[in-house]
Amino acid sequence: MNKPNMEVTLGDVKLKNPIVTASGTFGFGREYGEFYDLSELGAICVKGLTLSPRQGNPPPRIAETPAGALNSVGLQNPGADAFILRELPWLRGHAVKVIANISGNTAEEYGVLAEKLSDAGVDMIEVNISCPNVKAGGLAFGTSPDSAALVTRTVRRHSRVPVMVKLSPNVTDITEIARAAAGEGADALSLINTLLGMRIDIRSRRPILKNNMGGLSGPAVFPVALRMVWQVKNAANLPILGMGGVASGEDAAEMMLAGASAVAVGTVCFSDPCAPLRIRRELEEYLHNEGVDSVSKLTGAVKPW
Amino acid sequence: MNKPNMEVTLGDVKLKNPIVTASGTFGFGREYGEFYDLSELGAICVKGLTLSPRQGNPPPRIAETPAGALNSVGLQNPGADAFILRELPWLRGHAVKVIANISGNTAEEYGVLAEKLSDAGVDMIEVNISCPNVKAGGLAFGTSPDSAALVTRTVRRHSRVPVMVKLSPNVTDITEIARAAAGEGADALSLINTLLGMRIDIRSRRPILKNNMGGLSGPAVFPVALRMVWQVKNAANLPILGMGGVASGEDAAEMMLAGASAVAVGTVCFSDPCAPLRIRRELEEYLHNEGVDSVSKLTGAVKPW
Amino acid sequence: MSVQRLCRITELSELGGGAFQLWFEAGEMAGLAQPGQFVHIQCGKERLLRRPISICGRRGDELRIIFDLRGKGTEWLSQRTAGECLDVLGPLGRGFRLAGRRILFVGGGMGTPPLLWAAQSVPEIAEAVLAFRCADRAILIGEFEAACEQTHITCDDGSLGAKGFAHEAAERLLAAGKAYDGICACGPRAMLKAVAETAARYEVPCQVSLEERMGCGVGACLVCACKTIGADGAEEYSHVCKDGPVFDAERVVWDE
Amino acid sequence: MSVQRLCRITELSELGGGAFQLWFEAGEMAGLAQPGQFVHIQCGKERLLRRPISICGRRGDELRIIFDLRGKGTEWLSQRTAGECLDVLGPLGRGFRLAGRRILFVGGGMGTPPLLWAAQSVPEIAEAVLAFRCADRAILIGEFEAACEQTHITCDDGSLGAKGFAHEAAERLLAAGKAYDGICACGPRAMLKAVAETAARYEVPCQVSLEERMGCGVGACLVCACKTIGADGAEEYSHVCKDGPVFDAERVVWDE
Ligand SMILES: Cc1cc2nc3c(=O)[nH]c(=O)nc-3n(C[C@H](O)[C@H](O)[C@H](O)COP(=O)(O)OP(=O)(O)OC[C@H]3O[C@@H](n4cnc5c(N)ncnc54)[C@H](O)[C@@H]3O)c2cc1C
Ligand SMILES: Cc1cc2nc3c(=O)[nH]c(=O)nc-3n(C[C@H](O)[C@H](O)[C@H](O)COP(=O)(O)OP(=O)(O)OC[C@H]3O[C@@H](n4cnc5c(N)ncnc54)[C@H](O)[C@@H]3O)c2cc1C
Ligand SMILES: Cc1cc2nc3c(=O)[nH]c(=O)nc-3n(C[C@H](O)[C@H](O)[C@H](O)COP(=O)(O)O)c2cc1C
Ligand SMILES: Cc1cc2nc3c(=O)[nH]c(=O)nc-3n(C[C@H](O)[C@H](O)[C@H](O)COP(=O)(O)O)c2cc1C
Ligand code: FES
Ligand code: FES
Repeated sequence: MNKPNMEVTLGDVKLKNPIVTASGTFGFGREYGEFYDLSELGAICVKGLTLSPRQGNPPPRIAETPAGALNSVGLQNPGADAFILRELPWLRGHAVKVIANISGNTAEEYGVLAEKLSDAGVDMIEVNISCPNVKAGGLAFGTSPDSAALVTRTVRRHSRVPVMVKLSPNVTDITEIARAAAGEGADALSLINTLLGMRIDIRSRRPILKNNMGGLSGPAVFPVALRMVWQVKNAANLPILGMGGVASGEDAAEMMLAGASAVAVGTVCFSDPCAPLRIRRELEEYLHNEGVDSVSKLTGAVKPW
Repeated sequence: MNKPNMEVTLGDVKLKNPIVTASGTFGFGREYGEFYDLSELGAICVKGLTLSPRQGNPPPRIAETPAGALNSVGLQNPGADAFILRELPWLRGHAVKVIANISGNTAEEYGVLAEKLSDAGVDMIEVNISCPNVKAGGLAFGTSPDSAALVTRTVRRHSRVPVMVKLSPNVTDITEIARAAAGEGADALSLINTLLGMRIDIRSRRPILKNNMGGLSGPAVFPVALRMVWQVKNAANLPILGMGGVASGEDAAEMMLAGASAVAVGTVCFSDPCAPLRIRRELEEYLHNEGVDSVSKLTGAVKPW
Repeated sequence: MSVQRLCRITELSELGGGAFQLWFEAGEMAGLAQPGQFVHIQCGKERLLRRPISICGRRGDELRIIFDLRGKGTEWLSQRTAGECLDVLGPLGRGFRLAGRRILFVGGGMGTPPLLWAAQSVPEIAEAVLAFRCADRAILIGEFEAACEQTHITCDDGSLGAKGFAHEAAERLLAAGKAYDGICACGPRAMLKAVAETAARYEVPCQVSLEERMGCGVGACLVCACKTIGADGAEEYSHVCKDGPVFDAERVVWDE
Repeated sequence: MSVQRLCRITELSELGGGAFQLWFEAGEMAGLAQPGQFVHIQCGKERLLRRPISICGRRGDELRIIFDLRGKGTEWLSQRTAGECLDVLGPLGRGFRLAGRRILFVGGGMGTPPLLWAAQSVPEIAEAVLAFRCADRAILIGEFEAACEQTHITCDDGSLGAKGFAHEAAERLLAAGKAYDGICACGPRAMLKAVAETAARYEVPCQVSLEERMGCGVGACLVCACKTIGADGAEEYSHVCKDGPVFDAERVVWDE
């Protein structure tokens, strides 16, 4: 058999393969770009951007958990303008799609960000309505269908490129939020963002994170992410960027079978800097062994009981 | 220093130590009772009981996940009457508190169960409004404050013994449900039940669980459980039985610092049958090293930033 | 009774046919074990659940297991070295009842090992049918021949012994008028079902060893359910780890 | 430039004072490494995050680390044996700038090892102050004495060398009129702050090596924040793994 076709489409954006880097775990690509050629990736989703620069939360910002990690970075970033000026041109020098992840304090801010960044030439906007580490904006937008709809509508109106809405797992019914975003014209959905968690240092009796709580990611959350991808695929027939603990090609295959069109890799890069390429290779091997000629055939192909 | 005092009180029930077995992971005590003396435990929380016997869900009922497990047992149990007749007398032969975990299809069923079981002499009722593996009852009651309040009120009216309401983590805001239960006179709260999750066999393309989805437990969920215990302690000042992934004495100490008065141990018994006793011993060692003379002093002693 | 114990590995080797065999010092566990029972093994700290593997031999205080590479847990197990310790829980479950003047052991693939120890424990009355996918996958034939009065081999593709399935080989023996007091079978579920039907047709009592995914391994968590017919004739879920893994075939509900 | 590599352990031993030293074959990593940089080590499959440890020596293509038992990761590391392979990412971060006619290295406890290699790389101009909690915790004194022009020891409880803290010993030297072109300090944060203040008072440029909990170790995840004063004079969060671990003390905001 020939090499399987690895091309996928995510909300009208063509990716040469389904492996995407998860926002916030990959900076703007420069660091991991020293380990391998970024054009080997399907897409790069950059660190969450806001209108003004943000300092982020005080350290410690990370705590280890069983098969996972909590973080409370709090959207530290240089602001969208600095990104457009200093990072985007460099990224554009690589043959890889660029997804801008945006967070606003108000629906209007989301709109402004979408307009700026799509004008500046990113390939896709990922709307973060699910960051657990910031007070204004973030998670608050992602836990009610009404505000999710409002933000989606605003971004959709201001963006010239496809819009993907990133959902929070910290909700009773994620399909409700997914349907709200779909109803306002989202081109794709991405999930999951982190689960709210906590750790305490039992000697100092202090939370390990200075922010007390943080967002859980890594393999620990994989089964929750997979379940939500499957539920959302059944509820809103939009392309999905699936993420949450993907650590191997087999995990990526599982995500796609559950309904994802592409798969983002985040926390696991911390232990294996070349994880995205390894996962792509393992996924190719799986397709080869199973005799599947095109990776996109996996999407939603699970056969529930 | 003398041995630390391990006694705790959980909703007016005195436990000789804070280590409890989590419902559904410990049967009715007979099996693990062959490995050690059950009177070494603080309390035994028995397998979830229903009015009529239940067969449970078809197998496979378990799937492994990173640092966790999904289960879809579906409340297989012989029914409350059979429990009272065949299991309770045997359990009462041990110097250990017995907590009956109950699930109903309607609020009335919860009431009948509470009456039967408290009349039969259990020490406490744990009201399961959070089982993700059954269609009627279970989770549905635990995701809305109104139905949580209704069930709590009904059980409270019918029970002669303290009532503990077991909360689901599959909600947007667990404090809302906690306050609803507290408002209707719950004597204690227990959390967390399992997080809804899924796994897929990538060769057969079938969900591993015959029920498609199941409940995630084990160390993977520990940071989520800890966060919720802390949130609930701050929102509703009731005694808490904390659980979810506790695997060591240090984890138990963390749970108590976050706000738990006692700690339940579940999934980790599958890998270490003597885990509850090991955890109790490790907790004692921690108290000794820290110079804490009474375990109950840990409860809620975290100092948030 | 069962115990949890750190058990030193005394021998680990490839058996051919893709299978590995492992001997370990089992202490008091060895004396307690019966053919058909299993052990529940922790396969590395990074895997939460133990793996159930049938016990298939004993020498002194050592026990033997034989296993296939199925996934990450058995792969980890195959990479141990003699001298290392395993965290083992066992012996667990109900084994074979072995009595009568002649017992036919019918094993398929990785189902053959537990039957070997069963046959070795009643050598005078043991006869075996061993079924493999192909000659390359055959294991333990010499040891069965040494233990049994007679050993019949069959392969799906005819590459060794007769061509065909286990239940067909068993049926040939029954059809030829051989009398057995019991059949003990272990192997893939489809094979067990076919053997059980054959045994029922010839009215020979049949015991089968079932597999199911497990949690606790001791009967406390109820995850290892298999549908059976209860004392009252109604269908119910029994549990492979405690009520089994060996069940009377007539009680098993095959088509769940 | 940094690489990820499986590195064979060539030596692992207890150093006394509760510390362990480990040498590993680092291949091309060895040539790239500079004093003050660190490696990021995977400590067992059951731990998701790597552990940052300073590089504190080189011989040929081997690198050396010295570490304390802090928690599960360092415990795991201390239980390896020579011949095993470690998954190492490195060298990472910015090390010390070492130039001038005389540099004072001020190390506290487990902060001393990285300074040793720094001193060894400029032996003619190196002078050291080593501070320990007590004599039992003292490490590397002989090696410092061999590498430096002068080595001053101080202990919190006076059980070895002078009694007192690192910055007090440094201050005595400065007050006695000794001239240094720079101070390089590594140790607990409180010590670093005191040394930095002392250095500032005597107007000696000071570099400090900071610690923070890490994720990626390469600058991509932004978790290892430490507050510094930026080029524009405003406070900002820099990142220990990429902008550090060595910072100019005057840029560090000590009271976050
Ligand atoms: C009573 C009993 C006796 C067994 N005896 C043997 C034996 O003697 N030799 C042998 O090679 N195999 C035997 N098996 C099957 C063996 O348990 C599985 O091959 C093994 O658990 C696979 O683990 P893994 O990590 O390699 O595979 P993975 O697929 O990675 O395992 C993932 C999870 O699924 C479970 N699982 C996967 N397949 C099975 C299965 N067939 N049965 C039960 N759980 C499974 C694992 O235990 C684990 O929890 C027996 C099973 C049972 C129930
Ligand atoms: C740049 C740098 C260089 C270091 N050099 C050395 C050295 O040469 N020798 C030495 O003994 N130690 C050094 N440390 C500290 C070392 O990283 C920690 O002792 C180690 O990570 C503890 O891991 P653990 O699993 O044993 O402890 P645990 O407390 O179980 O670790 C839990 C988590 O917290 C992190 N963590 C805990 N303490 C620290 C800490 N002080 N700094 C950063 N992360 C921490 C761990 O990495 C892990 O993610 C250095 C730290 C940094 C940032
Ligand atoms: C350190 C860190 C920073 C993150 N920052 C962002 C962010 O800026 N915007 C966002 O949408 N998600 C952010 N996330 C969430 C990830 O993009 C991803 O949704 C999540 O980590 C789950 O995937 P994983 O388990 O593969 O890491 C961050 C995650 C981590 C670990
Ligand atoms: C196999 C299994 C069966 C369970 N059955 C019940 C049950 O009957 N009633 C209930 O309230 N919780 C049940 N639970 C949930 C546990 O009591 C507990 O809330 C959860 O597993 C988290 O704790 P752990 O991580 O220590 O296992 C079950 C959990 C498992 C793993
Ligand atoms: S595995 Fe727990 S009951 Fe069988
Ligand atoms: S650890 Fe990721 S930026 Fe420093």
